Amino acid sequence: MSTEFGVWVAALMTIGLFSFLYKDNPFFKVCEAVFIGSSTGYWAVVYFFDNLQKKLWEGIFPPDGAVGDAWLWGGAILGILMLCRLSNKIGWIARWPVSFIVGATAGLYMINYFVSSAMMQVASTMQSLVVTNGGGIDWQATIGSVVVAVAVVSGLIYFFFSKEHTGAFGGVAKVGIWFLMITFGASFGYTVMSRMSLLIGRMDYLFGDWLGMIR
Amino acid sequence: MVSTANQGDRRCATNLIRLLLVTFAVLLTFLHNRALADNSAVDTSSVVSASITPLAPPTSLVVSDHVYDNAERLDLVWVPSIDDKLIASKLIEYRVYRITDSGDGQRIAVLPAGANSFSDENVESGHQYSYYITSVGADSEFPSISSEPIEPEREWLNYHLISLLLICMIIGVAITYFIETARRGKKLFIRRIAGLEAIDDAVGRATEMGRPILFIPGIQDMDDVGTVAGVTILGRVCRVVAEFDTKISVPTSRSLVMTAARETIKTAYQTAGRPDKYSDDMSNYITDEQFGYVAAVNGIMVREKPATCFYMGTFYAESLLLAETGNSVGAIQIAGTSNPMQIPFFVVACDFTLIGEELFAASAYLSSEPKQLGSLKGQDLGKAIALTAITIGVIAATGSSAWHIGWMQDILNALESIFLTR
Amino acid sequence: MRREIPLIITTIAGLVFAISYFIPHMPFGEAETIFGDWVTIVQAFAIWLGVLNLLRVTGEKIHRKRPGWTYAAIVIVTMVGTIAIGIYEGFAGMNATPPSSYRDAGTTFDWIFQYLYDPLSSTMFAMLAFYISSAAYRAFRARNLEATMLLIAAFFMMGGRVPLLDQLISPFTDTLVFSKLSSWIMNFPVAGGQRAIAIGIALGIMSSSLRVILGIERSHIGGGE
Amino acid sequence: MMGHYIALSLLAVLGLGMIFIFYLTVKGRTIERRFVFLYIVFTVSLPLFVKMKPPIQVSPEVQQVVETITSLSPGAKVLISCDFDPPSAPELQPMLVAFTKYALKHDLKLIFMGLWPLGPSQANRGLRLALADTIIAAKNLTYGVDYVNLGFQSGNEFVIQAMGGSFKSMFPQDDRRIPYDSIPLLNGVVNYRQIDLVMNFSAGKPGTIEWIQNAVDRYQVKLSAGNTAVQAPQVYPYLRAGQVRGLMGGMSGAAEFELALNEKGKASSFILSQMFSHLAVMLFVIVGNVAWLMTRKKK
Repeated sequence: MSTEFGVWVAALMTIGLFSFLYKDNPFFKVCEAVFIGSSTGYWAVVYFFDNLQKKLWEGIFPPDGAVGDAWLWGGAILGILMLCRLSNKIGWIARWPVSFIVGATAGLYMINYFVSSAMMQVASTMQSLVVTNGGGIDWQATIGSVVVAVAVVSGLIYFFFSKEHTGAFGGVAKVGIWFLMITFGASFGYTVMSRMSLLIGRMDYLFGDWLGMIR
Repeated sequence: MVSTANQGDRRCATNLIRLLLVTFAVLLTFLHNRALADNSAVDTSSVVSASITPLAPPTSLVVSDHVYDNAERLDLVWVPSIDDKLIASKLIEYRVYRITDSGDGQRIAVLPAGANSFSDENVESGHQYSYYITSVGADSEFPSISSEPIEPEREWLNYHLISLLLICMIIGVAITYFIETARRGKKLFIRRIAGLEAIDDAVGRATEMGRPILFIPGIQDMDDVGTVAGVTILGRVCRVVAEFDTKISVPTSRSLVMTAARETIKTAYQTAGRPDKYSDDMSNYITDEQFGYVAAVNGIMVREKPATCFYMGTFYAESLLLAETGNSVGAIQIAGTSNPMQIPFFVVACDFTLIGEELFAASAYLSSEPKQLGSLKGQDLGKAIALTAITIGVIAATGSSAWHIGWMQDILNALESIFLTR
Repeated sequence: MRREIPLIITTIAGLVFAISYFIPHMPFGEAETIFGDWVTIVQAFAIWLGVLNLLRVTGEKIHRKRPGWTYAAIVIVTMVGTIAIGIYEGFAGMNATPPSSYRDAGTTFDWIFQYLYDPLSSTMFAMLAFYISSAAYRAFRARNLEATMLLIAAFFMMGGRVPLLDQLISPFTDTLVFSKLSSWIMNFPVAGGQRAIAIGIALGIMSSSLRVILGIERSHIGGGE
Repeated sequence: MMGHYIALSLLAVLGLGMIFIFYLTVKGRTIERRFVFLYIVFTVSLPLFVKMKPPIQVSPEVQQVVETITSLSPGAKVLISCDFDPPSAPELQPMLVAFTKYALKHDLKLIFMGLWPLGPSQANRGLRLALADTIIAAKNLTYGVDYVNLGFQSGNEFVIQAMGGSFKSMFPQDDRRIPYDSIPLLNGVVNYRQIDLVMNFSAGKPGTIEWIQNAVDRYQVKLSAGNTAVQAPQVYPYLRAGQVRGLMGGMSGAAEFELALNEKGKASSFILSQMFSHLAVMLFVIVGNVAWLMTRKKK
């Protein structure tokens, strides 16, 4: 069993949150409050030093006395305008920095996302359906590339809204929904794996780090 | 990149310029060397001891900025050393040295004998670079004259992205065009969406059973497109609800969403001719906190036992918790979300699920709002381009690799040069 | 004015980032760098806005003695405590020789991270494991063809990614059939399906970004036509 | 062998429990969710006590990561972006630790950073574990020369983007507040061009996909990645397109990675729990559906 004070605190906090699974209770609520408080505080400190202090303040006033970057003032002003949201009277002014962020994100995403997730994906789908190796046909790879091509095309057709899903078009769309379901099924399986990993991590902490029952 | 002819022209022109520059430089160096020789000035050979064979350094080194790039490349050309011979050459290799901002020379490349050009792709704008090249023999190294310092430039157009720009423009223009068309009142066709008929049945069922309907518009704020689509669908649901006179409850996790929901419900009741039946209690704000909101909604479900639950909007981990509770109280559940990670949970726990973009299509279909309809149409055009390109590309790739058909390879190359932006 | 200025800001910020992809030349490349700096700074301010907001909301709760105000008090105490400790230790470490970080092992702030923040946030998400299990038992039904296909794919994935199904057939064969099958599903049908989804999403993002930049979409500044 | 028997008897106990649940469910008495929770606690924790070498095989996508890493020559500079926080640590931390150990043993130069505020803390924890390794401790590595932690910077994908121009603009000082220019390891490192590989450990957004969009496709960076299981399926199309070189998905990916690099760690010892928990979920789905079909037929 651990003799470290911190490990005990951590273990009790873990149990406190898990107690909600049985029933809502004051112990859970205390742990939840500590969680909200400590996490908000943690993030605030990280942003304070790594950004506001290190980048903004020392960027404008370099510690070695060099000339600072005057452009950073723009960011500082936008940031301060952001804080105006706290006031009901001049809260509307916070729309300026918000517009800036929304616009910048839109601009960056519009092209970058399009390049990586559309153009590059279209380009890399243009593969030969028949894959040969040496003299003969590599059947495994051939089936694979046929499957990829069919999945992409039929999936896109399913999400095509300008034409009714009838006839051959409807048939392809049907294949599309099957591939989409396989895709979702796989991500479902992976999600289970992820969540279970988290639980295993916690259990390992309780039985290993705290109680010392696992070596 | 977009047309090979164009590129050829350009290359031709640059080569011509380069040739002129080189000729000019050769002349200059010649004169310069003559001058040096006349003054019998100290040159590099004096450093070299008599025991090693002297080698002539390369001459006429010209460094030029690479065109149409983001200041990331400088091109070097030179005339090889006269000792660089095909047979029995004493010259083994050339070494390229770079001086950054008048610092010390740094070796950046070693090239085999016979080389007369090099591209340094490791430069930055805002720095001055000059270069010298050495002839290297078995036991000696002789430097050329350093080139003039040059700074790589950021050009006006990143030329190899021109096809990307074109495609972006086509889709962008199409979207704005369709939005405008829809605004002018032209009807744009959108296909029927499977889950939508289920809405009427589900509302009818709640009426028969005399139990309420629960509508969850996601946990995001009104700036999220998913939430907007959810609230739009709420309008349609409410029109049926008003006709059947069923009870509806819309708990929200953002106060702005509550305001929007109330407006929507009110309008729906007015449209259905039942403004008297509307009350503000139909939509309530609960809390911004994710799990707090879920706990409250689950409480509502267990107490009121709704006959039908709608989940339309943007959902995260709560999708699972909501759908499971709804299932356990025996509700018919209809969901729609664009978050691919949460779709699986809705598909297996709900009776009907609008998958991904179907949510937006449903919302555009129901509201016929120009903004939504136009975007959807523009995106469809994008998909049509992608589909065509993939189909032609796959056929061409198959033809060229399996049956070695030459022109198919050309088509494939052309398509790849358009879509591969690297 | 309250509406026009934000619209202009949105458009300029968006255009700079979109155009500089194609035109890295002055002034776009430079503007992109400067705007990028600004974004990071505004985001840091947004975090502090959240802190101040939380202080205000919980403070009001305590002041009015609303239900659960004691828990609100715990929130404030832990938050202010964490911030005070972190900032004190950060500045102390800055002036020390050799300089150290508030994040280094052995600081009180690191203690808070290791024994409060870490276990609490991990546990919060670990709870989902329980909910998934109970949903698997009570809600996940093969109620139609689509759901059935989804569940089957999920089955192979759960059983194939860990050596589970392969262990079951190990008396008969040594080849890891299910592990290979799950890898195949991921690399071909799933990669294809995800690609179709990704292309769709990319187009969607493009059109909504375009609407934002052109000022057609205005919900972020309070909506309305 | 002993472990095998314990595992089998465990399986038997849990199996009996499942049969009992099945019996009750079919009888129409859906058991309360608290019992399901309890059952999961047992399935997850009991295997933790069993020491058994899991029969895993390295999958091609993990193999690709290993090949990318092993192809680096000593002195190569690797940028490691830790884009995750404690909740995802059970999946990603083993990958980070295994990688760090391997890299330090093979004299790679490591530059850590984080796009998530808590990423650098995770990096420090991983480093602490790796530096405690006897072989690595014997090398007497120095901070700033062999490895460095740049810390966190806010701005998500904008940071990746800006680093394409210069690292220093985003990280004027490292985590210990030493100015960028006075760190020997970073001497000559201007931007991605001086980096031989970017390793990304990602639990969401910003993460691998943002690195692909803003660094790989724009600045031709070489990228390998470890992802949480939730995130991994979304990365597969990019894996096929060659935009990312290799992918480790979730805890099983981590276990395979540990196996391939021969750096046994946490993931390998967790994999049995993972197996049992998956089995439980699969059985729950079957039990629930069978009972559902039977009651539906009756109606």
